[in-house]
Amino acid sequence: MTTIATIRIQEADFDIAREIAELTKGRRDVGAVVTFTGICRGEENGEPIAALTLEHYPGMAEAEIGRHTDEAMSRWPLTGLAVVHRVGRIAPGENIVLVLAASQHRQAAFQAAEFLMDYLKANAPFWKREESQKGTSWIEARGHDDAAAARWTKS
Amino acid sequence: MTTIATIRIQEADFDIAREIAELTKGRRDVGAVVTFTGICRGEENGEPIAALTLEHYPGMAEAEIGRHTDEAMSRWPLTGLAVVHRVGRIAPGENIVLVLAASQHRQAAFQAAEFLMDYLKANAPFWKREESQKGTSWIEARGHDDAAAARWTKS
Amino acid sequence: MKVKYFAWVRERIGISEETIEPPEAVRTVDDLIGWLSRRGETYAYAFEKPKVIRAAIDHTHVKPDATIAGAREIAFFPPMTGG
Amino acid sequence: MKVKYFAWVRERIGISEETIEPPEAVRTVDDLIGWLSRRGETYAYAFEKPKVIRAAIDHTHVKPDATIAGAREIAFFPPMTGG
Repeated sequence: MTTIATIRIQEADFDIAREIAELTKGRRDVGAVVTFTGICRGEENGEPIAALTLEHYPGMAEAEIGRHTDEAMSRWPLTGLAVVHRVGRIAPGENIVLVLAASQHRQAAFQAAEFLMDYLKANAPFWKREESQKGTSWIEARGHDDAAAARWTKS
Repeated sequence: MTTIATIRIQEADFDIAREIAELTKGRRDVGAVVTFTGICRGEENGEPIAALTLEHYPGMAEAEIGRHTDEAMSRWPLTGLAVVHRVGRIAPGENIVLVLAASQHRQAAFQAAEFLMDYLKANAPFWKREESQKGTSWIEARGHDDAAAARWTKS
Repeated sequence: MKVKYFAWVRERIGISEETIEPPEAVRTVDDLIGWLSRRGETYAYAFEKPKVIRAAIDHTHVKPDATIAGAREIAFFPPMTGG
Repeated sequence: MKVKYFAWVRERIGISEETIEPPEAVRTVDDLIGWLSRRGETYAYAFEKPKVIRAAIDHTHVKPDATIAGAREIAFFPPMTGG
Protein backbone atom coordinates (compact mmCIF):
# COMPACT_ATOMS: atom_id res chain seq x y z
CA MET A 1 0.00 0.00 0.00
CA THR A 2 1.05 3.59 -0.49
CA THR A 3 2.48 5.92 2.09
CA ILE A 4 0.20 8.81 2.92
CA ALA A 5 1.81 12.16 3.78
CA THR A 6 -0.35 14.97 5.11
CA ILE A 7 1.01 18.50 5.54
CA ARG A 8 -1.17 21.28 6.89
CA ILE A 9 -0.48 24.76 8.21
CA GLN A 10 -3.51 26.19 9.94
CA GLU A 11 -4.76 28.53 12.65
CA ALA A 12 -7.21 25.95 14.03
CA ASP A 13 -6.29 23.37 16.64
CA PHE A 14 -5.86 19.73 15.60
CA ASP A 15 -7.32 16.48 16.89
CA ILE A 16 -4.67 13.80 17.42
CA ALA A 17 -7.15 10.92 17.51
CA ARG A 18 -8.61 12.00 14.18
CA GLU A 19 -5.18 12.35 12.58
CA ILE A 20 -4.20 8.84 13.75
CA ALA A 21 -7.50 7.45 12.43
CA GLU A 22 -6.84 9.07 9.02
CA LEU A 23 -3.49 7.29 8.69
CA THR A 24 -4.63 3.89 9.93
CA LYS A 25 -8.21 3.37 8.75
CA GLY A 26 -8.76 0.45 6.41
CA ARG A 27 -5.14 -0.68 6.73
CA ARG A 28 -3.83 -3.92 8.21
CA ASP A 29 -0.14 -3.13 7.87
CA VAL A 30 0.28 -0.45 10.57
CA GLY A 31 1.88 -1.80 13.74
CA ALA A 32 3.27 1.39 15.28
CA VAL A 33 2.17 5.02 15.48
CA VAL A 34 4.34 7.69 17.10
CA THR A 35 2.98 11.17 17.71
CA PHE A 36 4.79 14.28 18.86
CA THR A 37 2.74 17.20 20.12
CA GLY A 38 4.42 20.53 20.81
CA ILE A 39 2.53 22.61 23.36
CA CYS A 40 2.86 26.28 24.32
CA ARG A 41 4.42 26.44 27.78
CA GLY A 42 3.44 29.06 30.34
CA GLU A 43 6.98 30.28 30.82
CA GLU A 44 10.16 30.82 28.84
CA ASN A 45 13.45 31.09 30.73
CA GLY A 46 11.61 31.48 34.02
CA GLU A 47 9.42 34.38 32.82
CA PRO A 48 5.67 33.84 32.56
CA ILE A 49 4.35 34.38 29.05
CA ALA A 50 0.86 35.40 28.01
CA ALA A 51 0.90 33.93 24.50
CA LEU A 52 2.97 33.08 21.46
CA THR A 53 2.31 34.36 17.97
CA LEU A 54 3.57 32.21 15.12
CA GLU A 55 4.42 33.67 11.74
CA HIS A 56 5.34 31.57 8.74
CA TYR A 57 6.45 31.91 5.12
CA PRO A 58 3.49 30.62 3.10
CA GLY A 59 4.56 28.46 0.18
CA MET A 60 8.08 27.89 1.45
CA ALA A 61 6.89 26.35 4.73
CA GLU A 62 4.84 23.71 2.91
CA ALA A 63 7.68 23.09 0.43
CA GLU A 64 10.29 22.75 3.16
CA ILE A 65 8.17 20.37 5.23
CA GLY A 66 7.35 18.40 2.07
CA ARG A 67 11.04 17.95 1.28
CA HIS A 68 11.56 16.54 4.75
CA THR A 69 8.55 14.22 4.69
CA ASP A 70 9.84 12.96 1.31
CA GLU A 71 13.26 12.39 2.85
CA ALA A 72 11.74 10.58 5.84
CA MET A 73 9.78 8.30 3.50
CA SER A 74 12.95 7.46 1.56
CA ARG A 75 14.94 6.71 4.73
CA TRP A 76 12.44 4.62 6.72
CA PRO A 77 9.74 2.08 5.77
CA LEU A 78 6.73 4.19 6.75
CA THR A 79 3.04 3.65 6.10
CA GLY A 80 2.03 7.24 6.83
CA LEU A 81 3.22 10.68 7.94
CA ALA A 82 1.44 13.82 9.04
CA VAL A 83 2.71 17.27 9.98
CA VAL A 84 0.24 19.86 11.23
CA HIS A 85 1.70 23.23 12.26
CA ARG A 86 -0.42 25.98 13.73
CA VAL A 87 0.14 29.69 13.11
CA GLY A 88 -1.35 32.80 14.71
CA ARG A 89 -1.81 33.50 18.40
CA ILE A 90 -1.46 30.50 20.73
CA ALA A 91 -2.03 30.62 24.50
CA PRO A 92 -0.19 28.53 27.14
CA GLY A 93 -1.46 24.95 27.20
CA GLU A 94 -2.56 25.08 23.55
CA ASN A 95 -1.09 22.86 20.85
CA ILE A 96 1.50 24.26 18.43
CA VAL A 97 2.60 21.38 16.24
CA LEU A 98 1.82 17.72 15.58
CA VAL A 99 4.09 15.20 13.91
CA LEU A 100 2.76 11.71 13.35
CA ALA A 101 4.65 8.74 11.90
CA ALA A 102 3.15 5.31 11.22
CA SER A 103 5.02 2.16 10.30
CA GLN A 104 4.96 -1.61 10.59
CA HIS A 105 7.56 -1.52 13.37
CA ARG A 106 8.36 0.93 16.11
CA GLN A 107 11.93 1.94 15.30
CA ALA A 108 11.04 3.51 11.94
CA ALA A 109 8.12 5.43 13.45
CA PHE A 110 10.22 6.79 16.34
CA GLN A 111 13.12 7.77 14.10
CA ALA A 112 10.97 9.47 11.46
CA ALA A 113 9.05 11.50 14.05
CA GLU A 114 12.24 12.64 15.77
CA PHE A 115 13.91 13.46 12.45
CA LEU A 116 10.94 15.57 11.35
CA MET A 117 10.78 17.46 14.65
CA ASP A 118 14.51 18.23 14.58
CA TYR A 119 14.20 19.56 11.03
CA LEU A 120 11.08 21.57 11.78
CA LYS A 121 12.84 23.26 14.70
CA ALA A 122 15.94 24.17 12.72
CA ASN A 123 14.81 24.60 9.10
CA ALA A 124 11.10 25.19 8.68
CA PRO A 125 10.34 28.88 8.10
CA PHE A 126 8.30 29.65 11.21
CA TRP A 127 9.03 32.33 13.78
CA LYS A 128 7.70 32.67 17.31
CA ARG A 129 7.07 35.97 19.06
CA GLU A 130 6.20 35.90 22.73
CA GLU A 131 4.01 38.22 24.74
CA SER A 132 4.88 38.78 28.37
CA GLN A 133 4.53 41.51 30.96
CA LYS A 134 7.67 43.10 29.50
CA GLY A 135 6.07 43.41 26.06
CA THR A 136 6.57 41.33 22.96
CA SER A 137 9.82 39.89 21.68
CA TRP A 138 10.98 37.39 19.06
CA ILE A 139 12.21 34.10 20.48
CA GLU A 140 15.85 33.45 19.63
CA ALA A 141 16.91 30.27 17.88
CA ARG A 142 18.72 27.76 20.08
CA GLY A 143 22.10 26.47 18.94
CA HIS A 144 21.32 22.95 20.08
CA ASP A 145 18.38 22.76 17.68
CA ASP A 146 20.85 23.16 14.81
CA ALA A 147 23.00 20.46 16.38
CA ALA A 148 19.97 18.16 16.73
CA ALA A 149 19.12 18.61 13.04
CA ALA A 150 22.74 18.11 11.96
CA ARG A 151 22.92 14.61 13.46
CA TRP A 152 20.60 13.35 10.68
CA THR A 153 22.90 14.56 7.90
CA LYS A 154 24.35 11.66 5.99
CA SER A 155 28.12 11.81 5.78
CA MET B 1 5.18 20.14 40.03
CA THR B 2 5.20 16.41 40.45
CA THR B 3 5.62 13.81 37.75
CA ILE B 4 2.51 11.73 37.20
CA ALA B 5 3.00 8.07 36.24
CA THR B 6 -0.02 6.02 35.21
CA ILE B 7 0.22 2.25 34.69
CA ARG B 8 -2.81 0.24 33.62
CA ILE B 9 -3.29 -3.29 32.29
CA GLN B 10 -6.78 -3.75 30.93
CA GLU B 11 -8.93 -5.59 28.41
CA ALA B 12 -10.66 -2.39 27.26
CA ASP B 13 -9.33 -0.13 24.53
CA PHE B 14 -7.75 3.21 25.45
CA ASP B 15 -8.35 6.77 24.29
CA ILE B 16 -5.11 8.58 23.44
CA ALA B 17 -6.66 12.05 23.56
CA ARG B 18 -8.01 11.40 27.05
CA GLU B 19 -4.65 10.04 28.27
CA ILE B 20 -2.86 13.13 26.96
CA ALA B 21 -5.45 15.39 28.59
CA GLU B 22 -4.92 13.60 31.93
CA LEU B 23 -1.19 14.33 31.86
CA THR B 24 -1.42 17.93 30.70
CA LYS B 25 -4.54 19.43 32.26
CA GLY B 26 -3.96 22.35 34.58
CA ARG B 27 -0.23 22.39 33.87
CA ARG B 28 1.78 25.15 32.21
CA ASP B 29 5.12 23.32 32.15
CA VAL B 30 4.45 20.69 29.48
CA GLY B 31 6.02 21.57 26.13
CA ALA B 32 6.24 18.16 24.48
CA VAL B 33 4.14 15.00 24.47
CA VAL B 34 5.27 11.84 22.68
CA THR B 35 2.90 8.91 22.27
CA PHE B 36 3.60 5.44 20.99
CA THR B 37 0.67 3.24 19.99
CA GLY B 38 1.24 -0.41 19.17
CA ILE B 39 -1.44 -1.82 16.86
CA CYS B 40 -2.30 -5.42 15.94
CA ARG B 41 -1.22 -5.97 12.33
CA GLY B 42 -3.19 -8.17 9.94
CA GLU B 43 -0.23 -10.33 9.08
CA GLU B 44 2.86 -11.79 10.71
CA ASN B 45 5.71 -12.96 8.48
CA GLY B 46 3.49 -12.77 5.40
CA GLU B 47 0.69 -14.93 6.88
CA PRO B 48 -2.71 -13.34 7.53
CA ILE B 49 -3.72 -13.52 11.18
CA ALA B 50 -7.23 -13.51 12.63
CA ALA B 51 -6.38 -12.17 16.10
CA LEU B 52 -3.82 -12.02 18.88
CA THR B 53 -4.47 -13.13 22.44
CA LEU B 54 -2.32 -11.47 25.10
CA GLU B 55 -1.56 -13.16 28.39
CA HIS B 56 0.25 -11.46 31.25
CA TYR B 57 1.60 -12.16 34.73
CA PRO B 58 -0.65 -10.11 37.03
CA GLY B 59 1.31 -8.40 39.75
CA MET B 60 4.70 -8.84 38.12
CA ALA B 61 3.64 -6.97 34.97
CA GLU B 62 2.64 -3.89 36.98
CA ALA B 63 5.80 -4.14 39.12
CA GLU B 64 8.08 -4.53 36.12
CA ILE B 65 6.52 -1.60 34.26
CA GLY B 66 6.66 0.45 37.46
CA ARG B 67 10.39 -0.18 37.84
CA HIS B 68 10.89 1.08 34.31
CA THR B 69 8.71 4.17 34.66
CA ASP B 70 10.68 4.95 37.86
CA GLU B 71 13.92 4.53 35.95
CA ALA B 72 12.66 6.75 33.11
CA MET B 73 11.74 9.46 35.62
CA SER B 74 15.19 9.31 37.19
CA ARG B 75 16.94 9.51 33.81
CA TRP B 76 14.98 12.27 32.08
CA PRO B 77 13.23 15.46 33.27
CA LEU B 78 9.66 14.34 32.65
CA THR B 79 6.37 15.91 33.67
CA GLY B 80 4.30 12.76 33.11
CA LEU B 81 4.33 9.15 31.94
CA ALA B 82 1.61 6.67 31.09
CA VAL B 83 1.71 3.03 30.07
CA VAL B 84 -1.53 1.27 29.14
CA HIS B 85 -1.21 -2.35 28.01
CA ARG B 86 -4.18 -4.36 26.82
CA VAL B 87 -4.64 -8.10 27.43
CA GLY B 88 -7.12 -10.61 26.06
CA ARG B 89 -8.18 -11.10 22.44
CA ILE B 90 -7.23 -8.29 20.05
CA ALA B 91 -8.22 -8.16 16.38
CA PRO B 92 -6.16 -6.66 13.52
CA GLY B 93 -6.35 -2.88 13.53
CA GLU B 94 -7.02 -2.72 17.27
CA ASN B 95 -4.69 -1.07 19.77
CA ILE B 96 -2.37 -3.19 21.92
CA VAL B 97 -0.25 -0.77 23.91
CA LEU B 98 0.12 2.94 24.60
CA VAL B 99 3.20 4.68 25.99
CA LEU B 100 3.00 8.38 26.64
CA ALA B 101 5.82 10.66 27.82
CA ALA B 102 5.43 14.37 28.59
CA SER B 103 8.23 16.84 29.25
CA GLN B 104 9.23 20.44 28.91
CA HIS B 105 11.38 19.66 25.87
CA ARG B 106 11.13 17.12 23.11
CA GLN B 107 14.33 15.11 23.54
CA ALA B 108 13.40 13.82 27.01
CA ALA B 109 9.90 12.85 25.85
CA PHE B 110 11.19 10.99 22.78
CA GLN B 111 13.91 9.18 24.70
CA ALA B 112 11.68 8.12 27.59
CA ALA B 113 8.97 6.79 25.24
CA GLU B 114 11.49 4.81 23.21
CA PHE B 115 13.21 3.47 26.36
CA LEU B 116 9.89 2.29 27.81
CA MET B 117 8.82 0.59 24.57
CA ASP B 118 12.16 -1.22 24.25
CA TYR B 119 11.87 -2.45 27.82
CA LEU B 120 8.24 -3.48 27.45
CA LYS B 121 9.10 -5.55 24.38
CA ALA B 122 12.02 -7.35 26.02
CA ASN B 123 11.23 -7.48 29.74
CA ALA B 124 7.56 -6.99 30.59
CA PRO B 125 5.85 -10.33 31.30
CA PHE B 126 3.35 -10.43 28.44
CA TRP B 127 3.01 -13.16 25.84
CA LYS B 128 1.24 -13.05 22.48
CA ARG B 129 -0.50 -15.99 20.87
CA GLU B 130 -1.70 -15.61 17.30
CA GLU B 131 -4.68 -17.19 15.58
CA SER B 132 -4.42 -17.90 11.87
CA GLN B 133 -5.84 -20.38 9.40
CA LYS B 134 -3.14 -22.81 10.53
CA GLY B 135 -4.36 -22.71 14.13
CA THR B 136 -2.95 -20.92 17.13
CA SER B 137 0.71 -20.48 18.02
CA TRP B 138 2.83 -18.49 20.45
CA ILE B 139 4.78 -15.66 18.86
CA GLU B 140 8.52 -16.08 19.30
CA ALA B 141 10.64 -13.36 20.87
CA ARG B 142 12.84 -11.46 18.45
CA GLY B 143 16.54 -11.20 19.21
CA HIS B 144 16.68 -7.59 18.10
CA ASP B 145 14.19 -6.61 20.80
CA ASP B 146 16.74 -7.74 23.40
CA ALA B 147 19.40 -5.75 21.57
CA ALA B 148 17.14 -2.67 21.52
CA ALA B 149 16.59 -2.93 25.27
CA ALA B 150 20.29 -3.51 25.96
CA ARG B 151 21.31 -0.20 24.40
CA TRP B 152 19.78 1.65 27.37
CA THR B 153 21.93 -0.20 29.91
CA LYS B 154 24.35 2.13 31.61
CA SER B 155 27.93 0.94 31.40
CA MET C 1 6.30 -22.21 47.76
CA LYS C 2 3.94 -21.22 44.99
CA VAL C 3 4.96 -21.86 41.37
CA LYS C 4 3.29 -20.20 38.39
CA TYR C 5 3.54 -21.06 34.70
CA PHE C 6 2.74 -18.83 31.74
CA ALA C 7 2.18 -19.04 27.97
CA TRP C 8 3.39 -22.33 26.41
CA VAL C 9 5.08 -23.43 29.66
CA ARG C 10 1.62 -23.33 31.25
CA GLU C 11 0.02 -25.07 28.26
CA ARG C 12 2.58 -27.89 28.24
CA ILE C 13 2.37 -28.54 31.98
CA GLY C 14 -1.41 -28.19 31.89
CA ILE C 15 -1.75 -26.13 35.06
CA SER C 16 -1.21 -22.45 35.77
CA GLU C 17 -0.08 -22.64 39.36
CA GLU C 18 0.64 -25.10 42.15
CA THR C 19 2.25 -25.27 45.58
CA ILE C 20 5.41 -27.36 45.84
CA GLU C 21 7.85 -28.43 48.54
CA PRO C 22 11.14 -29.31 46.88
CA PRO C 23 13.84 -31.06 48.97
CA GLU C 24 16.62 -28.98 50.49
CA ALA C 25 19.12 -30.07 47.84
CA VAL C 26 17.16 -27.95 45.34
CA ARG C 27 18.86 -24.61 45.92
CA THR C 28 18.76 -22.64 42.65
CA VAL C 29 16.30 -21.89 39.87
CA ASP C 30 18.26 -24.31 37.70
CA ASP C 31 18.00 -27.05 40.36
CA LEU C 32 14.26 -26.43 40.54
CA ILE C 33 13.86 -26.76 36.76
CA GLY C 34 15.68 -30.11 36.95
CA TRP C 35 13.56 -31.29 39.87
CA LEU C 36 10.30 -30.23 38.16
CA SER C 37 11.39 -31.92 34.89
CA ARG C 38 11.56 -35.24 36.70
CA ARG C 39 7.98 -34.98 37.96
CA GLY C 40 6.42 -36.26 34.75
CA GLU C 41 6.17 -36.09 30.98
CA THR C 42 4.32 -32.78 30.85
CA TYR C 43 7.03 -31.12 32.96
CA ALA C 44 9.81 -32.74 30.97
CA TYR C 45 8.22 -31.39 27.77
CA ALA C 46 7.79 -27.87 29.19
CA PHE C 47 11.42 -27.70 30.37
CA GLU C 48 13.00 -29.68 27.51
CA LYS C 49 15.09 -26.64 26.51
CA PRO C 50 16.00 -25.09 29.87
CA LYS C 51 18.00 -22.27 28.25
CA VAL C 52 14.84 -20.85 26.69
CA ILE C 53 12.97 -20.72 29.99
CA ARG C 54 12.86 -17.43 31.92
CA ALA C 55 12.20 -17.27 35.64
CA ALA C 56 11.05 -14.70 38.17
CA ILE C 57 11.16 -14.83 41.95
CA ASP C 58 8.60 -12.68 43.75
CA HIS C 59 7.92 -10.63 40.59
CA THR C 60 11.56 -9.95 39.71
CA HIS C 61 13.48 -11.51 36.79
CA VAL C 62 16.25 -13.83 38.01
CA LYS C 63 19.03 -15.87 36.40
CA PRO C 64 19.23 -19.69 36.53
CA ASP C 65 21.82 -19.58 39.32
CA ALA C 66 19.61 -17.46 41.60
CA THR C 67 18.90 -19.07 44.97
CA ILE C 68 15.28 -19.98 45.68
CA ALA C 69 15.69 -19.77 49.47
CA GLY C 70 12.94 -17.62 50.98
CA ALA C 71 11.01 -17.31 47.71
CA ARG C 72 7.25 -17.08 48.10
CA GLU C 73 6.40 -17.22 44.38
CA ILE C 74 8.50 -18.54 41.51
CA ALA C 75 7.32 -18.22 37.92
CA PHE C 76 8.49 -19.91 34.73
CA PHE C 77 7.71 -18.63 31.25
CA PRO C 78 9.06 -18.25 27.71
CA PRO C 79 10.81 -15.06 26.53
CA MET C 80 8.41 -12.13 26.72
CA THR C 81 6.61 -10.85 23.63
CA GLY C 82 4.67 -7.87 24.94
CA GLY C 83 4.48 -4.29 23.77
CA MET D 1 12.42 40.36 -8.56
CA LYS D 2 10.19 40.08 -5.50
CA VAL D 3 11.73 40.34 -2.03
CA LYS D 4 9.98 39.18 1.16
CA TYR D 5 10.85 39.87 4.77
CA PHE D 6 9.78 37.91 7.84
CA ALA D 7 9.73 38.25 11.64
CA TRP D 8 11.99 41.01 12.99
CA VAL D 9 13.56 41.64 9.58
CA ARG D 10 10.06 42.54 8.38
CA GLU D 11 9.38 44.64 11.47
CA ARG D 12 12.61 46.60 11.18
CA ILE D 13 12.20 47.35 7.47
CA GLY D 14 8.53 48.07 7.98
CA ILE D 15 7.26 46.24 4.90
CA SER D 16 6.64 42.57 4.22
CA GLU D 17 7.37 42.51 0.49
CA GLU D 18 8.47 44.67 -2.40
CA THR D 19 9.69 44.43 -5.99
CA ILE D 20 13.28 45.53 -6.62
CA GLU D 21 15.60 45.88 -9.57
CA PRO D 22 19.16 45.75 -8.29
CA PRO D 23 22.00 46.67 -10.69
CA GLU D 24 23.90 43.92 -12.48
CA ALA D 25 26.88 44.21 -10.14
CA VAL D 26 24.66 42.71 -7.41
CA ARG D 27 25.24 39.03 -8.11
CA THR D 28 24.96 37.15 -4.82
CA VAL D 29 22.70 37.08 -1.78
CA ASP D 30 25.49 38.80 0.13
CA ASP D 31 25.73 41.52 -2.51
CA LEU D 32 21.98 42.01 -2.28
CA ILE D 33 22.10 42.38 1.51
CA GLY D 34 24.79 45.06 1.06
CA TRP D 35 22.78 46.86 -1.63
CA LEU D 36 19.57 46.76 0.44
CA SER D 37 21.44 48.00 3.54
CA ARG D 38 22.36 51.17 1.68
CA ARG D 39 18.73 51.96 0.81
CA GLY D 40 17.98 53.60 4.14
CA GLU D 41 18.11 53.46 7.90
CA THR D 42 15.41 50.82 8.31
CA TYR D 43 17.26 48.47 5.96
CA ALA D 44 20.60 49.19 7.59
CA TYR D 45 19.04 48.33 10.96
CA ALA D 46 17.46 45.09 9.67
CA PHE D 47 20.73 43.92 8.12
CA GLU D 48 23.13 45.31 10.75
CA LYS D 49 24.34 41.78 11.56
CA PRO D 50 24.39 40.11 8.14
CA LYS D 51 25.68 36.80 9.59
CA VAL D 52 22.44 36.34 11.50
CA ILE D 53 20.27 36.78 8.42
CA ARG D 54 19.00 33.70 6.60
CA ALA D 55 17.92 33.78 2.96
CA ALA D 56 15.80 31.69 0.64
CA ILE D 57 15.53 31.81 -3.15
CA ASP D 58 12.28 30.51 -4.60
CA HIS D 59 11.40 28.71 -1.35
CA THR D 60 14.77 27.01 -0.85
CA HIS D 61 17.35 27.89 1.80
CA VAL D 62 20.52 29.37 0.25
CA LYS D 63 23.93 30.48 1.50
CA PRO D 64 25.21 34.07 1.29
CA ASP D 65 27.35 33.28 -1.77
CA ALA D 66 24.39 31.92 -3.76
CA THR D 67 23.81 33.70 -7.07
CA ILE D 68 20.56 35.60 -7.40
CA ALA D 69 20.47 35.32 -11.21
CA GLY D 70 17.08 34.06 -12.36
CA ALA D 71 15.50 34.30 -8.91
CA ARG D 72 11.82 35.19 -8.86
CA GLU D 73 11.45 35.51 -5.09
CA ILE D 74 14.12 36.13 -2.48
CA ALA D 75 13.28 36.12 1.22
CA PHE D 76 15.25 37.35 4.24
CA PHE D 77 14.51 36.29 7.80
CA PRO D 78 16.07 35.49 11.18
CA PRO D 79 16.96 31.93 12.21
CA MET D 80 13.80 29.83 12.33
CA THR D 81 12.06 29.06 15.62
CA GLY D 82 9.21 26.79 14.57
CA GLY D 83 8.13 23.39 15.78
